[in-house]
Amino acid sequence: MMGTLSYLVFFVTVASLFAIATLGLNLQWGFSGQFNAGVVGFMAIGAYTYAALTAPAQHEHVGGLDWPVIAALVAAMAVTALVALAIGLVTIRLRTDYLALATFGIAAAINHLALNLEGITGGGRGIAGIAKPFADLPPLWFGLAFLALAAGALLAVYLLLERLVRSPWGRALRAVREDEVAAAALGKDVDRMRLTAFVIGAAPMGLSGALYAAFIGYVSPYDFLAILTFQIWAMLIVGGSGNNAGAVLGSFVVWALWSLSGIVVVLIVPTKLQVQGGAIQAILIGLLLVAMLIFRPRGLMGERLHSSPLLRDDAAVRH
Amino acid sequence: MKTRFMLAAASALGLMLAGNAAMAQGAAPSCPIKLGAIIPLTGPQGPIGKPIADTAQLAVEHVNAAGGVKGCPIEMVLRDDTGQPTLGVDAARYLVDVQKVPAIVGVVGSGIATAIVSAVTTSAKVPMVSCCAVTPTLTRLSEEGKTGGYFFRTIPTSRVFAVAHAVAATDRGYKNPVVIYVNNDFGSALLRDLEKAIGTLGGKIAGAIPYNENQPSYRTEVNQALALKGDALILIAFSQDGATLAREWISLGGTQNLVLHNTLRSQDFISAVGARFLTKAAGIDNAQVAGASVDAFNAGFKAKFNRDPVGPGLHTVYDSAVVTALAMQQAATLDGTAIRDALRQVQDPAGEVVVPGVEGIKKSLEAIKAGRKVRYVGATGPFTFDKNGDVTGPALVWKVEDGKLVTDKVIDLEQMTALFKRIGY
Amino acid sequence: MIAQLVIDGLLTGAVIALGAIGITLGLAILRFANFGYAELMTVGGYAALTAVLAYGGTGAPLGPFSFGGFLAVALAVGLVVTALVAVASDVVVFRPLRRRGAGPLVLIFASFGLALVLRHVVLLIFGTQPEYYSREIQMAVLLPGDVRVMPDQLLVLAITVLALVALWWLLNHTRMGLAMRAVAENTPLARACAIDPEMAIRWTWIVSGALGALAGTLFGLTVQLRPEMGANLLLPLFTAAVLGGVGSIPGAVIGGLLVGLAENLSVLVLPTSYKATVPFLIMLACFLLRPKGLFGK
Amino acid sequence: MTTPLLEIRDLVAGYHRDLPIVTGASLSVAAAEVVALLGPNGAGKSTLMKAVSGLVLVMGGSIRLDGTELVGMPTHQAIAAGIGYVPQVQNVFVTLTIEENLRAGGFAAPRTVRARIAEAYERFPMLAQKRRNLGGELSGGQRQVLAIARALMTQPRLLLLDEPSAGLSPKAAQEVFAAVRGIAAGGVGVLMVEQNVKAGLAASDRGIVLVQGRPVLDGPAASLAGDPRLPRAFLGEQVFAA
Repeated sequence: MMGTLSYLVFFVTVASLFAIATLGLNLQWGFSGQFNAGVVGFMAIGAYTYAALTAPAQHEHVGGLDWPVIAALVAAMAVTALVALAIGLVTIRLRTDYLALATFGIAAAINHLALNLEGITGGGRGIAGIAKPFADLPPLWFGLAFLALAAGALLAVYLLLERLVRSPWGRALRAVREDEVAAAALGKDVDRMRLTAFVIGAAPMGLSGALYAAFIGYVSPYDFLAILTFQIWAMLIVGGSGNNAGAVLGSFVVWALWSLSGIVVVLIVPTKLQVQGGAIQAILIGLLLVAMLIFRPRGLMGERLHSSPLLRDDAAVRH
Repeated sequence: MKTRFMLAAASALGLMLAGNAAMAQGAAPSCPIKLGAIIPLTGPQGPIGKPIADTAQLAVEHVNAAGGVKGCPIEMVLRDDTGQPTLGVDAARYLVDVQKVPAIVGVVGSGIATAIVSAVTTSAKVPMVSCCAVTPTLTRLSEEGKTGGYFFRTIPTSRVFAVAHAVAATDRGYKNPVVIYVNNDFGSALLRDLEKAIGTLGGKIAGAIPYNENQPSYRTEVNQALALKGDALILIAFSQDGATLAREWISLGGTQNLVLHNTLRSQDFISAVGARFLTKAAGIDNAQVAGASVDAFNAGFKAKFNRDPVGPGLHTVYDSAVVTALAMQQAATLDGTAIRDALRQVQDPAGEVVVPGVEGIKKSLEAIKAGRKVRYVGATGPFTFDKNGDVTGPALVWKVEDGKLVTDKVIDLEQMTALFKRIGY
Repeated sequence: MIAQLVIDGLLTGAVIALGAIGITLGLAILRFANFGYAELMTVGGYAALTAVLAYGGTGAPLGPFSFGGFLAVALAVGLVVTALVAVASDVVVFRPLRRRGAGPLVLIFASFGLALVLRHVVLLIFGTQPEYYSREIQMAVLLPGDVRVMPDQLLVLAITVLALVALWWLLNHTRMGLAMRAVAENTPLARACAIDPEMAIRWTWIVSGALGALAGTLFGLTVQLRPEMGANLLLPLFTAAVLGGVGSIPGAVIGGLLVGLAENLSVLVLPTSYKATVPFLIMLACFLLRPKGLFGK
Repeated sequence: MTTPLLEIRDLVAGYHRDLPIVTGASLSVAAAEVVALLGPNGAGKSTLMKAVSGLVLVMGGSIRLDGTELVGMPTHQAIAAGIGYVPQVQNVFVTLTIEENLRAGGFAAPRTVRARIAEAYERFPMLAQKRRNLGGELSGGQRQVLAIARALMTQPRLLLLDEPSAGLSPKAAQEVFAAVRGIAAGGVGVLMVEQNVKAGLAASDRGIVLVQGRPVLDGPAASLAGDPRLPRAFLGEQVFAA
């Protein structure tokens, strides 16, 4: 039972880390309609910033700065937000599917940089020995303490974002999402609002990456592959975009399905056929997502704050 | 709305607990003894992962046919990491916490092995015996005491490969080989060691071109390498990319003086490239293919899969599973620390030499039970874990004759050690 | 060296161009960025492989080429199977979403999910090891200027040109082509012309599926077949389509060639390990300087 | 009046189920008759036209063309059933040539397309001259002509024109109206939305004024032009149907 508890603690910690990134994505997509297909790039920036600031010197140049954990976490968020600002200034005016392509490409480029900028990222060797908070505690206590940290961070991000989307700024943001032209006519500086949402949304992604680095103690380019972006998106869609509680719920459900389906494969598929199990797992997850989009488009929870339903059905008629 | 959230959350939790309950039923306290395995079955490393998983399963079958450990059969609990470290760590956590495996074998990707060592096995005090992770980062972590001595691997570090490549090239009189290498931790570490080794053995690398994995085509890289006009090509590449690179190199008129990495030691590679272009090719591997221990493994493999055991990681994963099983037999209790210490005890230089295969394993299990010391000489030949859990093993040079892989030369453990000294590693 | 890089760039660009046409048709007519499109290339390549395996090879090699005449039959099989898979994916996934009025981003996400499914179905059936239509290696022929080219590649170039001519004819001289162009420009007006947009959409899937199968087979012929081959080509394909301007077929072709050239020529100034980043850099530059693409309206 | 060609009864239509824009309209158009549909901005004129051609949601009522119910028919079927529709903006394909525009217009009847194109060229010689030009290269008036010619390709019995004179010079508008009269003379019923009340009524047989989604005035064009209730209706005052 202790083992199961320990695994549950681990599971909830990892899901919480994902949920933090999903909340950031929800601000970008759910509340301001920006399709960021490069979530993993922002997580990588957060993780590498944290790693570079806390890990001991290794390879040729990396590390030795020994920043305290909290300062490094804050710095990771700040650096991610800055990078997002630079990217946003370039991409903010793009139509949505181009934005998706641009961010998808940016994540790929960030991965290439991680692999090639050996002096900063350690290249393919990655960065090991990253500062883990509570590392001196016995394993189960470490797990619980880190869970508290992850859950605390999740709660803080959740509360801040909830406040933000309920503020007048948040309402204006949704107005922009629904009808850019109308919102612009009402005097809202649309580009600026979208850019702000993009940058604020990127910061939790950086935090998520940094906490992941702190949890595992090691980062490498292989941690930040495009599939992770897909996973985060799946979490948001399943949970219900435009709803912060939904984003959190979706993160837990999708991560449970993702890891659980691996366990189910172990349990029900004979060992001889298990090598095919991985493919079956991916197929099932793909089908689940598509089915979700078709049969339950608003996700498990859907959007709470109602916006004009007019545009959506208008589109339905036109098509 | 609140209720709906609670309901959904509760059902998610319920799903997980149901899974756990199902597992708990299967987890009888003593028999069978579980052995964790984490191997990529899908994703970019899937092609090499699948036969590795099959071979690990073969090792477990051999142990069970030999009577099992402490009278219990071993059950291998296999998880797919898909090449994603997050899933690798999750799999390790699950194996350690829920399945309560006392040891983990397999683990192919260096990034995944490092993440698991860093996040799970060291703190859980569960030994990991990797078959295939070659990264030097893990050696460094060991030296810094960050693995707690719970990390082992049966695959030699990149230096053994570097020496073998250098020997294969210089033996054939290549003075200016060009290197195409995979742009990752393994490739760049190997390149550094290789430059040193070839320099010592009387040659000089004409130039080295890195390539990124999973590109649609490698024509540019091949053209750049061709422009360096070396007298041979040392190809350090994984299986699929390696076939593409070798095909493009040959068809663009590159020299057929090839020195190939161990990941390309497979019939698939030969048939992908064509045996007639490989008559001058040489390759390297870390395994010793002569001697009773290797023959025993090869025979067992052939009996099961009806083909020769050629391919990366097959010999090493067999050894990682068997040596772990023997250590379990040796250890007083099935706890991680006891197994960690026992892993070295079953390599006692003064012990009775025991070998792979059902018969060999049966003998060793009985010897251990009787309290006698054993020295496991594995599918890769004799090997010994050093203080960092690394092995310096023998290596071999192979070539292709009549479309078949044959051994050209063996660099045994003594020669290897001498070469290490000469090169100054 | 430069001449070689230019030729290589054009040859890789030709396959990218074929795929990019499918993407650009999708962007113009289906109105979303189909991230699953590249998987249709994989499906097509493997469908042709299935035919080759069933026949026991491609037959005796034709002239200087690496393959025999049966590859033409296999290609036809690939075209049909892929077009069917493309239409089926529309019927099962995208049409219900369109009916519900889902935005383009939901469609994009659905295409991500579908890509995951298609890729792993291929993986499940064929395994992960690389496959070839013909294992014959052919020697490059030396052209003037110290340029080496393989006969297969020249054939690929010729087939690409033929496919483009056929596509041009289809779009400009058939009812289907007219319907597709009308829907691409102005769907409500097309409806006012009694053109059923659903029919145009179905034909778009068929045409782009067939083009994808052709690109996949040609890629398999000159490189190799792997379950992830489509996924690895996604970024260059989209770059070419965006560069050319959405909906512009000549644009997609030139975009494809430019991406191929830029990737290959980049090694003159950048280490090869950055080569894969080049399409992305082009895309970003294009977004900054000419958001509507080189040939956008 | 004989049996009307188009008969609309209690039509409720709009873009969203909860937000009807046409709120219970009844009107009719006879064969060979030109009817001007007038009214202030937002009265629902364009929405009513789109409802007839199946481009918006219909929540209630009926639309019959020669007795055939059109409600529930997808646009392309309504067109095939005898409706010709010229939208207000973007009413030609700018990336297609003139001839291709006409070909698209005749999509539902491929066998007669050749003959119809010849007819269109005869009726509008300008189109014949520019047959290989792109739609985007035409002037505003020429586009309107092309749009009407395109809508005639299926030989509709009822032609719906949404503001055919918008953005045109008075001279060009006159030419368009003349063409419309010629079409009606051939037996086609025409329902056209017009902003320009005077010119619209001058070109029509009858006028209907729509306010807040319902017709409030309906009468012969000549008498309606001088009706004092007309300007009041445009100002949104309560007026009652005669």
